[in-house]
Amino acid sequence: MNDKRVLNAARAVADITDGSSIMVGGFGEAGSPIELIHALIDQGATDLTVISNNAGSGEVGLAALLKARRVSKVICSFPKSINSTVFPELYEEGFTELELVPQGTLAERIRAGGAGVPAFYTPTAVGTLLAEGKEIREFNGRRYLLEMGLTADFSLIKGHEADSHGNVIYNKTARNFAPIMAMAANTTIVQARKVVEPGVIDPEVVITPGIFVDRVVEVSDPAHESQLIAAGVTYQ
Amino acid sequence: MNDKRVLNAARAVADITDGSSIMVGGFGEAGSPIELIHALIDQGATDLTVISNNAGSGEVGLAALLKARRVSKVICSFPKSINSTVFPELYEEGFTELELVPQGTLAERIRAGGAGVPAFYTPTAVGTLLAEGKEIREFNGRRYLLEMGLTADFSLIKGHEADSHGNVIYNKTARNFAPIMAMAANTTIVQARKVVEPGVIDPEVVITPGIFVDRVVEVSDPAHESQLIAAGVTYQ
Amino acid sequence: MTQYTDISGWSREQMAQRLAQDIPDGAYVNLGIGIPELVTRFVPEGREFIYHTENGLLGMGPSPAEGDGDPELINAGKRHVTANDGAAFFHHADSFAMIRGGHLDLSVLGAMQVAQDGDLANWSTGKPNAIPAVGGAMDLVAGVKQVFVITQHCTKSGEPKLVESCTFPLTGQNVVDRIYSDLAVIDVTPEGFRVVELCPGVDFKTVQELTGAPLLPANQ
Amino acid sequence: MTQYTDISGWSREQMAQRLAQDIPDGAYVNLGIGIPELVTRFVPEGREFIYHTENGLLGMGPSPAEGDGDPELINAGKRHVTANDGAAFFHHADSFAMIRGGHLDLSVLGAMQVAQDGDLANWSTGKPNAIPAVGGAMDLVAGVKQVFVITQHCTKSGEPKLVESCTFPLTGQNVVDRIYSDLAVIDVTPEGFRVVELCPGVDFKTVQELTGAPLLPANQ
Repeated sequence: MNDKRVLNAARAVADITDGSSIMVGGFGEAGSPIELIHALIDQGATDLTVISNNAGSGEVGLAALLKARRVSKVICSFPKSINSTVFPELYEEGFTELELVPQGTLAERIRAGGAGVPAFYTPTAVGTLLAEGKEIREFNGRRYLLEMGLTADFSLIKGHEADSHGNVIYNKTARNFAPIMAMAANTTIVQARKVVEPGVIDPEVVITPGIFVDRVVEVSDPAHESQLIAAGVTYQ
Repeated sequence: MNDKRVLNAARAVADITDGSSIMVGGFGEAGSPIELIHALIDQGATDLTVISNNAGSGEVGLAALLKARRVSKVICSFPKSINSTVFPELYEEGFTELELVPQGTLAERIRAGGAGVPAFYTPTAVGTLLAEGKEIREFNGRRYLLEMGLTADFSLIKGHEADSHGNVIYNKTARNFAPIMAMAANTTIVQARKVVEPGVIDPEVVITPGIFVDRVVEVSDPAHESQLIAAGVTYQ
Repeated sequence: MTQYTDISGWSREQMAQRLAQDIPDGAYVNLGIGIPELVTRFVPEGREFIYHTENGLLGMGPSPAEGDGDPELINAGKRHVTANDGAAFFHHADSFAMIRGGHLDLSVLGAMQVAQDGDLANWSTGKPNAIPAVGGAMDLVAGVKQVFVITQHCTKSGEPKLVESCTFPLTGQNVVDRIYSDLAVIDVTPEGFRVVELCPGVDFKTVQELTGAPLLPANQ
Repeated sequence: MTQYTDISGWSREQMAQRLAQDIPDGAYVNLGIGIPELVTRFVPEGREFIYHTENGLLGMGPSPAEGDGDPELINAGKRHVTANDGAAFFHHADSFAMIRGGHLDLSVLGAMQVAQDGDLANWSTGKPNAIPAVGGAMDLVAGVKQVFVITQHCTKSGEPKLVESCTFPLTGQNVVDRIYSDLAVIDVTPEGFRVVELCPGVDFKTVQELTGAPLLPANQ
């Protein structure tokens, strides 16, 4: 039967291997799947490539994964945040490599990866440092860059509610990268506040159809980065 | 103020000029904006290029627009249907030109047009007649075709409910091409069963955000092609 | 030589039933119009298939009772359908992202011709006056993980549909994985057509005679 | 020569207020972090602007009361916001489809430098040890119909920010349409910078002295 429920976060991330590429949903703390990330820290996989808009705050969630020296490369648009000291240190040390991608190009590359489009042209970043080494081509008198679709081995995302078929709805601006990351990974793992039976979520309001999701785990009271940081939590 | 309501279908389509390109939502009869199309027939614009998945049935809606000899070119994936005699006659006569596009390529070209992506690569149709004249390029050992984004002067689409800001929700599989066509046209015109005040539609369930919509007209009891055809209606 | 019309092979329902045996539990499946649609009647016990229809529905259910149809709830063949619990509606670009992006497990399609290298022709006779119509077939064969063809072994006039190379315009190159005909189940392998299973009462030699390219036997 | 620090130009609020006058009713607007955010305080009577924040909200409303913030309802600056009636949430690819596809009417951004041909530098000092971070700025300037820059006319140390050509790494080429500084409103034209309006009490000559490229007067 088509039941994608997994008992807990530890089991959901158990098969992530060293060297994996992992998309992590979230824009700042909104939509960051902290419990899945913490389970990944416990699990021990290392030499990871993380694709995420930011590089974490404080020493919880994504920043804690970085701090544990598990991430050899970050692909993101904005690695600096208030309270972000972990990534800068690892970057300066040369431990963690950075591929900086404009935010819209990052989103479109992920969406393309999920949609079977290997490459596309975009006007973003033409004539800038971030165009270096990239093919430029003119269409209708304007110059565009060739950008490649992006896929990953795993996506870790945070939903609001999910059903056992893997259909997901989100909460407000916590949606951000999650729907496209769900499309672009070989294995997509969703944590949701509530996991319900099929038929509970109206098919008209599903944002991520179940075909894009492999595992669903209920995390009924997820933490927020800012609250953990304010409480002085560091995860290790 | 941000009020996109228009009094009736006639006013909504009043400024469509001869030679315009027009995207028309719908997959078969589901989602076909019949009342807007009939208003366009009354309005008189001709030499139109129509971008739509099909070419109409019977002699109502899109087929009636064709029958009125207003369409010089159709861009679509499947111009044949049960009850479709109008397009075949115009095509054989040489009056209406056909650009045949695989359905997924058509959808992706429209989405690209709306998203500011001038061109993208796709595996669809490689090695077929529909690849003739198109650039082929290899990525990771597989061959892909270069396809161009598609935009139009107008989109005519059918929603279920819309608000005065232009936010739209759809009914079941009548959604089909509408959300991407709304993105890809210079002027998007929506007919909806009900037009409501801002705030009535939950922002979590909006499918087409208002930024993609220019005009909204209430058509409270829209006709369906099959019912009109069964009733022997021909529109002219 | 054996006449195709003389042979009593599998019925269309039996072909669909045989094909359904090979679909794993939980598979996401797109069924073409015609014989492929019969697959829904033969889901093996204990399995659940999730049907995708490219016009924007995942979790498609059976046809509604006569008169209960909603003209805005249809499948790719434009017939009235229903939505199962756990279904989702989406727009066409998302629907073909599922197809092109390799998210669907299986596409079941009819065929005019299948070549021994897996080329498929199923959209056009190529006749100069025919009105071409392609729909989503080229996207399905280019994107879906596995492509099964379900078809009569020969045309009504007895011409082989399994051939060395297609004479009709192609839908895709090297795309077919397996063929379910009324006479046999046949894999497309790097070595060419290989018989997986013969319809009871039909022998290899007969199938070979009715096939336009060499067949390899099952146990070779 | 005039010292920048000696001049009493428009305040940040006045700059934002002046800019807001030029935004038409019903405009879809994306506001960068910092001074651009002040624009929301000065919407002229009878007009309504619809704010887009690239992290997935159209129809962004004001900040909530202290303590009422939802960590899952934030803007691109990661501050708590609200959603107005008529708002819509969407994912990042759709959000940047709005930006890249030319659906937004206006992007208001800060600047490190603007060149006379409209080149903008606002994302990086280019220093070798700086950690680069670009966010959505390059997408905004490449896609949005009009780009307004709102900025102090000079740096804190008095260096002109309006220059012949940028020395900092570019955000985009030929993208800026108009600049609102504390001293003047200046258009970027094919002939270079053209003064549209001077801050009361500030004369053309002074602004020219504090600008790193030739200025054209308003009425030329």
